[in-house]
Amino acid sequence: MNLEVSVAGLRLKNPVMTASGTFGYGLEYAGFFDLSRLGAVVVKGLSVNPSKGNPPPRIWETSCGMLNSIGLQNIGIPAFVRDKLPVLRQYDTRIIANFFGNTIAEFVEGAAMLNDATGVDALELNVSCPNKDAAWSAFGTNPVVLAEVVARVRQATSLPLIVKLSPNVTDITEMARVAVDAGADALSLINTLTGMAIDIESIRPRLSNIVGGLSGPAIKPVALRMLWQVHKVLPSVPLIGMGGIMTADDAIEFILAGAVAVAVGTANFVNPQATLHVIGGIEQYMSRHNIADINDIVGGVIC
Amino acid sequence: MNLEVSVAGLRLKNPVMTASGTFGYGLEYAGFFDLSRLGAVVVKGLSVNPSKGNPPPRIWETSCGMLNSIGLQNIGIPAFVRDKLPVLRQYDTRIIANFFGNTIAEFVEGAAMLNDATGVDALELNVSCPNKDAAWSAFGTNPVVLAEVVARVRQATSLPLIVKLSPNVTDITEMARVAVDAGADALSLINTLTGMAIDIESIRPRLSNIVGGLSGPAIKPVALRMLWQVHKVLPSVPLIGMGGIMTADDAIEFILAGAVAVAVGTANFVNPQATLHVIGGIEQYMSRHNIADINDIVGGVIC
Amino acid sequence: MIRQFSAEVTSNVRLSDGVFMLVLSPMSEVLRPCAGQFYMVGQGCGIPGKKPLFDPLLKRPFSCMDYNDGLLHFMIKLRGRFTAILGNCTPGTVLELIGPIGNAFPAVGAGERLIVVAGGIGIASVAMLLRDYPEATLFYGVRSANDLFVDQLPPVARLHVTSDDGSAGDKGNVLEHLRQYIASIVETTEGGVIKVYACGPYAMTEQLCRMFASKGGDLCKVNGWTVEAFVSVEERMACGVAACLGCTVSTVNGYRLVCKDGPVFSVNDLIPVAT
Amino acid sequence: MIRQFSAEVTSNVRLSDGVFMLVLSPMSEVLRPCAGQFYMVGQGCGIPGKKPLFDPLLKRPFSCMDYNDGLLHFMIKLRGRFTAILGNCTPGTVLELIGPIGNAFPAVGAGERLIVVAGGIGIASVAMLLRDYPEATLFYGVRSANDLFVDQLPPVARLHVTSDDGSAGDKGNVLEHLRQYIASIVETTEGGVIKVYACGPYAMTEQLCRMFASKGGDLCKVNGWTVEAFVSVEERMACGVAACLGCTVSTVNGYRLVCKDGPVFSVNDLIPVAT
Ligand SMILES: Cc1cc2nc3c(=O)[nH]c(=O)nc-3n(C[C@H](O)[C@H](O)[C@H](O)COP(=O)(O)OP(=O)(O)OC[C@H]3O[C@@H](n4cnc5c(N)ncnc54)[C@H](O)[C@@H]3O)c2cc1C
Ligand SMILES: Cc1cc2nc3c(=O)[nH]c(=O)nc-3n(C[C@H](O)[C@H](O)[C@H](O)COP(=O)(O)OP(=O)(O)OC[C@H]3O[C@@H](n4cnc5c(N)ncnc54)[C@H](O)[C@@H]3O)c2cc1C
Ligand SMILES: Cc1cc2nc3c(=O)[nH]c(=O)nc-3n(C[C@H](O)[C@H](O)[C@H](O)COP(=O)(O)O)c2cc1C
Ligand SMILES: Cc1cc2nc3c(=O)[nH]c(=O)nc-3n(C[C@H](O)[C@H](O)[C@H](O)COP(=O)(O)O)c2cc1C
Ligand code: FES
Ligand code: FES
Repeated sequence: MNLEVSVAGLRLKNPVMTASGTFGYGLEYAGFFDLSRLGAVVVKGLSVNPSKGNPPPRIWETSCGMLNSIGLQNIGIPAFVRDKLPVLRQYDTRIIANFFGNTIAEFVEGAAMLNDATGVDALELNVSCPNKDAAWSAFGTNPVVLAEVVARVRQATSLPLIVKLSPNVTDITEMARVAVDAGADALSLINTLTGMAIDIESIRPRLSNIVGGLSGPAIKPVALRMLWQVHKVLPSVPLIGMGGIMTADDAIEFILAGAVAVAVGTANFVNPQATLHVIGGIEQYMSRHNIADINDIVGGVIC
Repeated sequence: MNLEVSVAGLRLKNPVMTASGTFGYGLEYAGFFDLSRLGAVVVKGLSVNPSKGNPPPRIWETSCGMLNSIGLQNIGIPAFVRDKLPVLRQYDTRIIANFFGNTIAEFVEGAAMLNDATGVDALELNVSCPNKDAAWSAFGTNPVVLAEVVARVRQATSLPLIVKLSPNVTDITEMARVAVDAGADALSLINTLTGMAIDIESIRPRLSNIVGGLSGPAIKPVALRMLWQVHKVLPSVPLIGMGGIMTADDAIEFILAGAVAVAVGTANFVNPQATLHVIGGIEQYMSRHNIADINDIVGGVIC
Repeated sequence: MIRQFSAEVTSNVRLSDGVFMLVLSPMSEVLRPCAGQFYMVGQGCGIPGKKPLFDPLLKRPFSCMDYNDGLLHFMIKLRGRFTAILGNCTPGTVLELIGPIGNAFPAVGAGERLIVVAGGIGIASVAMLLRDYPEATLFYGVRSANDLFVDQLPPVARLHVTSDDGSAGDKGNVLEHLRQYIASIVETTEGGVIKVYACGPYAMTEQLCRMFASKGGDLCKVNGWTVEAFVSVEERMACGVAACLGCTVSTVNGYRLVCKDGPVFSVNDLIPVAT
Repeated sequence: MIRQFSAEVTSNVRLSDGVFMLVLSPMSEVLRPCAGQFYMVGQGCGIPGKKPLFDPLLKRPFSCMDYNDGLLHFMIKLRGRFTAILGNCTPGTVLELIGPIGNAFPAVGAGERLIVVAGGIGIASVAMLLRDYPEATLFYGVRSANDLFVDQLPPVARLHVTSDDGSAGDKGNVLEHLRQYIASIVETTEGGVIKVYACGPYAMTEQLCRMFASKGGDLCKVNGWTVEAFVSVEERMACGVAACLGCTVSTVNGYRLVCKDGPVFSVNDLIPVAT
């Protein structure tokens, strides 16, 4: 049975990775299972300088989902490369660095720094955080701005470049096309939907940042639809599917819709071993259905 | 205690209405409680000609939500006016006709027919059904097309005109502004998010229409965020909030975010008396917090 | 009388690994259900003042298996999430119901013969017919003896059990035995009307259409006998009250709603979907 | 040893209308918790092969109240949806846990006096201290006698109970009585170190900062005595393992994570948020 897949030239031992921001820098979960079991570890979004993120409260549970407004808190690329990467590299898995900038120049600088670090296997460009201001959001929602940032980052790195798309757009296929035309080797989708919750007793938002990103099972139908739409128009672009994947069955839905790999996000919080259950469940599904190679069912949904 | 609100000049005895398509033509629920208790009944989306809708299966339950691809099945405006309206009118509530067309001409024709019917208190223009094709979707997602359909319908009716916005857009405030500029008296938001689910055993979509509209508690954070965003930029436009309202607490969140009225949708399926519980709960909240007039807390969230 | 009520679980008995009998006591006056009608069953309202839980979200349809001493009996097969919750309900749990819903099986005329056909859990949808028509013949097909719950039924005049593996009754397909039975009736007795009222898996519904539809059914008219077959069908439901328009089936008269126009349809009207 | 394990409910006793004691038996080897540490507690995995339910979604943090004979004791207040589920758990239910988590209360040095302060359900976070330091003094403030669970505690050397309504112990605010007590100590005895380890509602944490913070605290240094106060604080949590960065509190050293750097913080570090 073959679970190996290739994303933008990068071979993964299986199609299951962690979604950025839900698995820390990987090491937080090293005590729960052997990280070498994973297809890839995608780390928390990094920036050139450390960032302290938004004031608390930062999370709120909604019906079958959660809102977060972490605000891209991170230790900065230099500290990541110095303190985390050497330890993370010891695991036999791929390391994908999710990163962002506050300006195009910062995006480019971050990409260049990560490009030079030993042990980063691919970059995931985050243009889709709902906790930033409207100007920043343009990176993920305005095709012209998206094209520019992707093209500039593309020049700054020779690593496989994954662009992570925002779902908060009218036409996800347009954004996908723009990113690919500008040089993305693969696409991740989806990031969180922008949401809000209000405490009716204090009549204040539940999050200090007012709005936050909605993740978890609640968003799965939207994520799956977007992935399927993008796969339909860009069948040869490797897609990494995410958004509400809690079980192997969810992962298989994404693969059938066209994802060559999947990322497990919020589910890690619910169960630190969620990724292992997803990998195991995919294997069971394959043997139950006599599927020799996982690649055989990518995009296999019959519509 | 005053629960009366005014939406586009239309006085409602309380701010609670039913969401189109989740309450039939109203009469389906008349056996469950006295419809006169409602602020308004919004009926299933109507078109000039009867429409048979999509093939089954049409619904699928998701985590804290449901997908539907009814496809705007309806009996047509003439049958509605002849068979349903006379009965519905006997209740002491407002009747809001949700309607759509396949072309702008049909939208206009529908508006004109409903305008002339006795007993319709307001129109709700549905440009935001996720079960129609891409060309149709432009009514709800392309500002230029939206402006045109709203302007043309505006000319065809003197009734209060509510435009129901699609959440499947990059910038809900832009669509809101366009609709208001083109003549909308009030806005309803949100309609369903476009979603999908796959049966991994049959490797086919769960819905015959492949994609469908996601409703229910899962989407509430997105709906609330959009309502709040629109209220911020258009504070004087009456907004009808909907999307995942299951309880009075949910309704109050929308009111605090800026809704002058709310619509209960999927919750009607879960409990046919959901609207009554929402009304009762709003009253309890008001007396608990010494709120004399519901209008006093519209948009009252402190950010 | 409104058709929405709360009901308390009075007993919940596991009949086999995968099937349980849930008995509910309505907490207000309710209508008497007719054979073939069903209820939308959902969880109670949760803790007053607390946000309720919404997974699972919708109510689910279940046929009334029996109505006795004011108690509603449901025979339920463990399928997914909500049936799992129901299967674990302890006595005293309060559930929310809507019903009775649907058109029920049509009355059987004097002089007409009634053959009731059940496939597996389909027995739940036809069992009440056995109370209304004690003279009826029951064809009851199961996979194996484990799925057979004859002791849960009202007394049956004539019972034909078939099982796929031969572990109970005759081995084989229940409709094959039905076919032979009808063949023997029409050969040996004078003509008349036979009513076949059935509920079972989708493949059984399809087969019944092929056998008994007035257009193309090979057994609908033979030897002076007319066979009129009605089937209770399933479709996913959200509301149960003809409001969501979700539960459509294709019929020769266009789309029809299982919750309003059904769940019982004549085989003459149904258009089985090729699978 | 991994800190993730399943545990079976061995008993679940209602202590009052709003509080229950949940006792869990871990189903694999676990680490011994220290006073002040906590666990993320979530529902079991549901039915194998069936889609599980995701409302509520996240695990919730609960302090270990006691660890005894291999059993984990949690004293839990009914707050919302998940605590309602836990309150109804019957023996045999399997839950999923992560823990022990967090930094625990610092060790009390030889010769130092320990005063433990609990406000309401905060007792659950400090109770284990009473086992480790049988000589400690406990100040236990509740609203009324109904909220007082002294019989659930290890033996206490010196107990001061206060209640808002005077129905148990002294009437009044627990911190006022603590203040008087400390005043009497520092007046009547030779100097030294007093450790105050506390857990209670947010307002209590704030007040403790005002009383004992080395900058501005009016009681942190008096008459040759030093009072060092540590508080266990609450914040919403998703992961419990420093991965989500959700559980931040503001400290003089910037944002810190309750699940990693806490839940116990020195009052010198906390920056109470004006409310
Ligand atoms: C008129 C009618 C009468 C029925 N009577 C019985 C009965 O007496 N005994 C019995 O065991 N079963 C009966 N069923 C089937 C029963 O409704 C399903 O088994 C049940 O809905 C499965 O719910 P679940 O949450 O366990 O499954 P899940 O698979 O978790 O459900 C997933 C989703 O599919 C929907 N769904 C799945 N199967 C069905 C179905 N067959 N009909 C409608 N919605 C479905 C659910 O509503 C839900 O939204 C009847 C169905 C209908 C339509
Ligand atoms: C370190 C720590 C130790 C705790 N120890 C105990 C204890 O021993 N006994 C006890 O009764 N309670 C304790 N709590 C509080 C307990 O976690 C909350 O009461 C519980 O999470 C409420 O869950 P709910 O679903 O019933 O409430 P809901 O209001 O339905 O929860 C809604 C959401 O808010 C979050 N939430 C609400 N309150 C809290 C909170 N205080 N902390 C974190 N998340 C919260 C939940 O995670 C959930 O996402 C502790 C909290 C922390 C942080
Ligand atoms: C707490 C939290 C933090 C996140 N941080 C990041 C981030 O730093 N960069 C990023 O690209 N996505 C981030 N995401 C988005 C996830 O990677 C993922 O796209 C999203 O949560 C949807 O997947 P899920 O539903 O499985 O969680 C974060 C999500 C959560 C819940
Ligand atoms: C079964 C179903 C049918 C619907 N039909 C219509 C419709 O005909 N016209 C319309 O404007 N909205 C329609 N909607 C959208 C609802 O009116 C509402 O905007 C949406 O469901 C969000 O609210 P909810 O989460 O409370 O259901 C439909 C929704 C559902 C679930
Ligand atoms: S279930 Fe809603 S129309 Fe039948
Ligand atoms: S709870 Fe996730 S970082 Fe503390």
